[in-house]
Amino acid sequence: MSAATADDRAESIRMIRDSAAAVAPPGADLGRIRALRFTDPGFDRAVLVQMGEMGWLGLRLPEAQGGAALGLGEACALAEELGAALVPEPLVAAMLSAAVLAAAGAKLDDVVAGRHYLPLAWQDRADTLDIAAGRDAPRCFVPMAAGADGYLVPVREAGRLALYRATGEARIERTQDGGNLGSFVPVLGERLAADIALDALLDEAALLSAAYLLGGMERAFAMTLDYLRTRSQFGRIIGTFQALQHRAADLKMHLAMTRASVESAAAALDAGATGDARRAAVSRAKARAAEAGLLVTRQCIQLHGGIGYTDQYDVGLYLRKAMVVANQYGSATLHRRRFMATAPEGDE
Amino acid sequence: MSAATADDRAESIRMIRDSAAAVAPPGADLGRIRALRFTDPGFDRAVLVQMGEMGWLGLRLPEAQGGAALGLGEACALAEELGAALVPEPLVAAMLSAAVLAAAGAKLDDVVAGRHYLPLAWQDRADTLDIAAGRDAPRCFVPMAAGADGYLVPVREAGRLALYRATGEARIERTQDGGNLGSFVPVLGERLAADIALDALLDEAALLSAAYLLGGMERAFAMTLDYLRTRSQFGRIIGTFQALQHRAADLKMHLAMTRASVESAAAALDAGATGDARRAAVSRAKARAAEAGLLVTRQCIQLHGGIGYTDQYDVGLYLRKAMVVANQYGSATLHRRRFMATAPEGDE
Amino acid sequence: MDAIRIPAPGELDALEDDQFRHVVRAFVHAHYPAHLRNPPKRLHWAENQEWYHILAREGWLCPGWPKEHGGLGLSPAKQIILTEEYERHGVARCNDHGIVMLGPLVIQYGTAAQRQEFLPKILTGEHVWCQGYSEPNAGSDLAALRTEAVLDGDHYVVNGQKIWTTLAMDANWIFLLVRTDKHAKKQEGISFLLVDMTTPGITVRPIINLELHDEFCEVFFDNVRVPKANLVGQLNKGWDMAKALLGFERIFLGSPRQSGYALSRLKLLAERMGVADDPAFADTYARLRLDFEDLKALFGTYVDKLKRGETLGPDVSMLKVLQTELFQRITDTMLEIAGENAGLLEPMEGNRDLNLGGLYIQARPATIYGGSNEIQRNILSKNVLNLPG
Amino acid sequence: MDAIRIPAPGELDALEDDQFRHVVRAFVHAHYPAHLRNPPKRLHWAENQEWYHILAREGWLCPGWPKEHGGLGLSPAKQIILTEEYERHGVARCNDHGIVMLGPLVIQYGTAAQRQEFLPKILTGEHVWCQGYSEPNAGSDLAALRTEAVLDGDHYVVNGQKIWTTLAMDANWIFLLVRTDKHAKKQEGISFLLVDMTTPGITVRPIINLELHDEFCEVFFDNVRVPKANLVGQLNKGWDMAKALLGFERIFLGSPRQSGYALSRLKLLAERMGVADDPAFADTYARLRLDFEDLKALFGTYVDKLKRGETLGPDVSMLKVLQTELFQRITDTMLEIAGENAGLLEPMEGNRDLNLGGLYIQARPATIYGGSNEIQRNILSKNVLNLPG
Repeated sequence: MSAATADDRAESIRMIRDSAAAVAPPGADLGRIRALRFTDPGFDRAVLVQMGEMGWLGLRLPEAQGGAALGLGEACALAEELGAALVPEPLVAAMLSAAVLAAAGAKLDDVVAGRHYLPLAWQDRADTLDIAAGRDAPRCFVPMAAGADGYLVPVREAGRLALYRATGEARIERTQDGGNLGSFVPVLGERLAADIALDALLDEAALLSAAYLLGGMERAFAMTLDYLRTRSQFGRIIGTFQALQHRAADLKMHLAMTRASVESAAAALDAGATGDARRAAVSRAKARAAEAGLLVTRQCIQLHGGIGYTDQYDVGLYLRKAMVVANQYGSATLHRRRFMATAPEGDE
Repeated sequence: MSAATADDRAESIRMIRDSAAAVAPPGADLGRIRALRFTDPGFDRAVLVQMGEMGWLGLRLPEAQGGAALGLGEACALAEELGAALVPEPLVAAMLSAAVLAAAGAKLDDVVAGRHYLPLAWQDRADTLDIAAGRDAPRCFVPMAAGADGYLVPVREAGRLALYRATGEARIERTQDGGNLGSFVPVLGERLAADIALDALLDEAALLSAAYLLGGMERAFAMTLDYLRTRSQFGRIIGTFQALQHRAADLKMHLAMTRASVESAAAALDAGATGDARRAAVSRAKARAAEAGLLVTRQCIQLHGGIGYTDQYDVGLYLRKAMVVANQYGSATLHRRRFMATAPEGDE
Repeated sequence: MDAIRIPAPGELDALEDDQFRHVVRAFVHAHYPAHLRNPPKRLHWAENQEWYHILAREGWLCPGWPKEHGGLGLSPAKQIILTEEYERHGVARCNDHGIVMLGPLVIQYGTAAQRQEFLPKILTGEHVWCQGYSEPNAGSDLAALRTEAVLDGDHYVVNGQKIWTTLAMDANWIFLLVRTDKHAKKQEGISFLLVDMTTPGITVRPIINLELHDEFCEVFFDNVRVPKANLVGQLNKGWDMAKALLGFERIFLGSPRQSGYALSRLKLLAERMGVADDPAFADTYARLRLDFEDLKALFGTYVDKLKRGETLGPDVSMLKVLQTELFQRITDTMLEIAGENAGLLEPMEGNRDLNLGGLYIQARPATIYGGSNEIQRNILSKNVLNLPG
Repeated sequence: MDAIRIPAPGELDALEDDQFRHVVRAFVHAHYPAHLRNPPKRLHWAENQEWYHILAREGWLCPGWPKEHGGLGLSPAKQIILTEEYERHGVARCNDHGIVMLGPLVIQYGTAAQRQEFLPKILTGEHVWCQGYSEPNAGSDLAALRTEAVLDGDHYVVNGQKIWTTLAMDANWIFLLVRTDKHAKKQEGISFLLVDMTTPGITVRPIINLELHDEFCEVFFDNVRVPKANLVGQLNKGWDMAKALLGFERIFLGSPRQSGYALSRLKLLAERMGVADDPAFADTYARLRLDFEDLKALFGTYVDKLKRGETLGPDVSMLKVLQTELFQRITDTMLEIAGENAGLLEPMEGNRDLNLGGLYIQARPATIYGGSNEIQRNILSKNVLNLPG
């Protein structure tokens, strides 16, 4: 990539970050997020529509399909900003739906506009990237299923993966962040495609979930630094205690490694990585983000002491969010193994 | 065990610790140890004889066989004291030889007296507790083989384990602590027993090696505390830096866990644990000591800074010793696995 | 279980340790309400008073109190056995601040009148106590407390705020550390006061914690008038008294039982997730298991010290640090293997033993409360390793 | 390798980065003495002067110096590529203090006479330099140095002691930080002095390190007379000069190459030990590998900054901490899987690539030298995270 292009990309990414303020205004409190917790459907449909209007849900789609034709660099930056603000509207799942419909050549306006939420119900068990494809097999762990207007369901037919629109009575389970997951036995409706490839699209979702975690880690860490700079005990600002300083330095390094991992993976995919190269890059980033996301948020609680353990203090919301997102689209263990199975040995 | 017996044991263990001063005088420098490094045979035969005279090599043997009939509590205390002083004379290997000869019903005076050093050559590969028993199979990793007056070699015969006295041209490799290991193809001599059980004896050696490591860790840590209490940088005693204080506290906890592990294993065996109960107790202790022994000694180097990286400063000798002893009679990995294979699940 | 005769309370202290253990097992088996076993969250008085009253009725309520005051007069070693067996059975903690903290303090430092007034009402459950020590700016640095008591005739007038007051909403009495001399050095000028929570001027506000549970409260004092007679011990000597009471009980903070419980649930979860035989998981599990076993061995050495009648030194802090961090690592591992179940609010599959998210969150404050692990490491460094200030 | 034309030294800075990388590969392939690849220990002048003189002959000795002073005038980004390719090939480090440290300092702060005197002799290898900064009580706290230089006529008289002076026994010149004003504050009153090591009063005593290697020395100064003209820069401003020179080169302390090398050896060892396919080992290896890959990605972001012409901030310290601790964890793992081989003094099986004990020991000082990792974490805390002093 020439220097000029790199500058253009940096500018494009900066603009996306700025645009995130429409849904996640800088400096805003988490009142909206708190109000939506443990409600149905757990997010605000109007905000999802707003996200559609911002062009976010079709961000990755070609312009011919009503998309913005932007790269994963931009998509990750957006997911990161929304993660920092704990936005509960299902950005990653809705982007995935839009991408799946586009791949199917199906009508996608309502989904891209955020008017319909049609999550892809692709898994039949926990911690997998394998596509569930049994016609009657129950689908599970569908994000924000309490707000679904139906589902997209892959079904194996004659050795190929078909895509159906489906309905189903979902059993809803609440999640630690105040959202929900659903499981249901699909009742198939319209067949949208006879042969569809989902792996690359799931990989993008996995990478975006890593970016979302990164945003949350960064914000929780920033809150923690503020606390360390202002809280006093034993007549001293606690940020002057060397043991806490070194802990904070360690967290900073986890953040730096996670950012490098996520951004380099996005860059690799934007540069055209496919197949194993794509899988290795995504798995590297998601393994890092899942592990660091849990580690950093729990350390942030510890550095806050008692106040961090109250529900009214925001840092705990980040802990709970990490618990939910860390293993979505594959846990650290799954991705570590996939990385080793797909990455070439180094050039040492 | 009644309170009176417990007191007697504590007294007996205290006496053994005191007696160790004969070879490892308290407060003595490591001049003798340094002088023996990288020499042949790497230890002082006169000191081995002295250890025999102290009754140490036959410590565990019944009085009828010229032993002191003491328990593993006492044996571990002794190994620990010698580990603290880095005594290079092969206490553990020589005690093992004495125990093997006793089990064979063979003549053992010279070995118990420390006049002959006849190490058991029981392994044919690295990191195993399996007894090598091929008649012509090379034996390896024989401790302090440069000082061996011959070997004890187990040989599988008609489904039983026979014991031979053997000779062999040993290839000697120097070790990081200044000692050596030997490998050789055995030339069998006298058959000392037709059927001998070695597993329990090897377990005792493994436990003693754990105790030896514990002693070294304790001494290296004590040196490090002294350094932290006296060394100044930035106009402050470095032991006042909280990050170093917490590191030291962590090392103290590793030491406490290791001591509890080793001493409880010794107590279990002294209380009659056999079979899997014995294996689980020993493996627990050796897994802990091997891992903590390496960890603590390398942290001690770090806490010393530059001076810790010089050969003339003693703390490095403990690092080098841990490198040699950690994996003798089984590595942490081997023992962790054996523990899981032999320990009953908890009573939770 | 074969019927074991449960001796009268006054005979318990004379039993052999092993015999005593069997008696405790029989006791909980016979008396503990099954529906209260292993509750996922700390119980409120409304839920646990049933057990409190059973203990009171059977005379088992106060294991550590001397017999003459209605306790069992058990040795530290026997109290540990009792606790171990309670924990093994999944017995929930009572609102026990009167039993564990206030009773022993009144017995040691109170006047005859105070003993007569307060001890019997703990034994009947008429008084349910809570402990008012921490304040918003006096957490780890407790001696910085500022809640003030000023003498006005026959009363102290109390103003200020306490926080992290466990189950204050359930209590009708609170014992307080208050500042009675603003000009003295930090740890001096603090006194110990007993306050009826129905006194005007007290406001209790529950704090919802990360478990989404109201275990703690803030308690506000606005010109609360407390009779002079409710001062325990000497004026301005409250700090020393409260500290002296932190006796061998500190060992309980390091009881490996909590980690043992979590480990068994990790094992169950691993089986449900199909990774129990996965060698990489097995390696992680083996390390946790060995940490647990060695912690048990280390804990045992402290119990042995108590059995020998020794007092425990500051090194007992090691147990608390090791146990709480092990507990956390176990629950961390749960999340790692649980896939999307890691994010569920309720126990997985509706099985209380698969309450992984709940356990993960419960494990967080373990390293913060009871003296944060940072404070414990400071103590180890200074008082055990003798590193300079 | 296909024959790649190696351009004249003066043309190297104009190459595209990729092209330059290929040229460097061809250069080391053509010129580097095979017997010096991946030496297990730091080489002495007697061993590495062969390579020094090759570099000098080819005009490649001083990549960072401006062309007018005989350097290659390479950009930071190209210098990193050069270093990467040297490391990939296993090129040993020269006695390079004159090249890396002194040369740039004299170019920036020296007089015309000093440049004329000293630069050409570095380029020919006539002067081999060592760096006299650390002292027994001024290690991490370098500004506490006490070696003193007192003006006496046309000379400074130097008294004191330096320590950890790398390869001082090989050097004939030493550059020193010395105290020239005892009454100024710590970092002030320090000057920069060039000293001919053949001057009477200098004693060099090698220190044997844990590698059993004499890489470092103590250097003693007993009334050593140094001409006034050998002062570089302003009197009492030596500290600022020396610090200013710590430029982008700090990135090299965080080059992942060392970990990459160690990782490949760990893999080889695992194969030799038969555990390469053991799932528990594979899990450990995967974590190390991912740490390495992400460190490479992070390192790349700093290289990109240099390419964009940005200067590096104090956050570059992260690379050093991450790389050195990863290097250590890799060698720790080697010992864990090597069984009794872990204790061998010499490489296992006589194979230089299985020098596991040696690597384990070599990895220790990585977290101590170049600013200990404790110091680096202090820097991160204060200068990157803006936590209070």
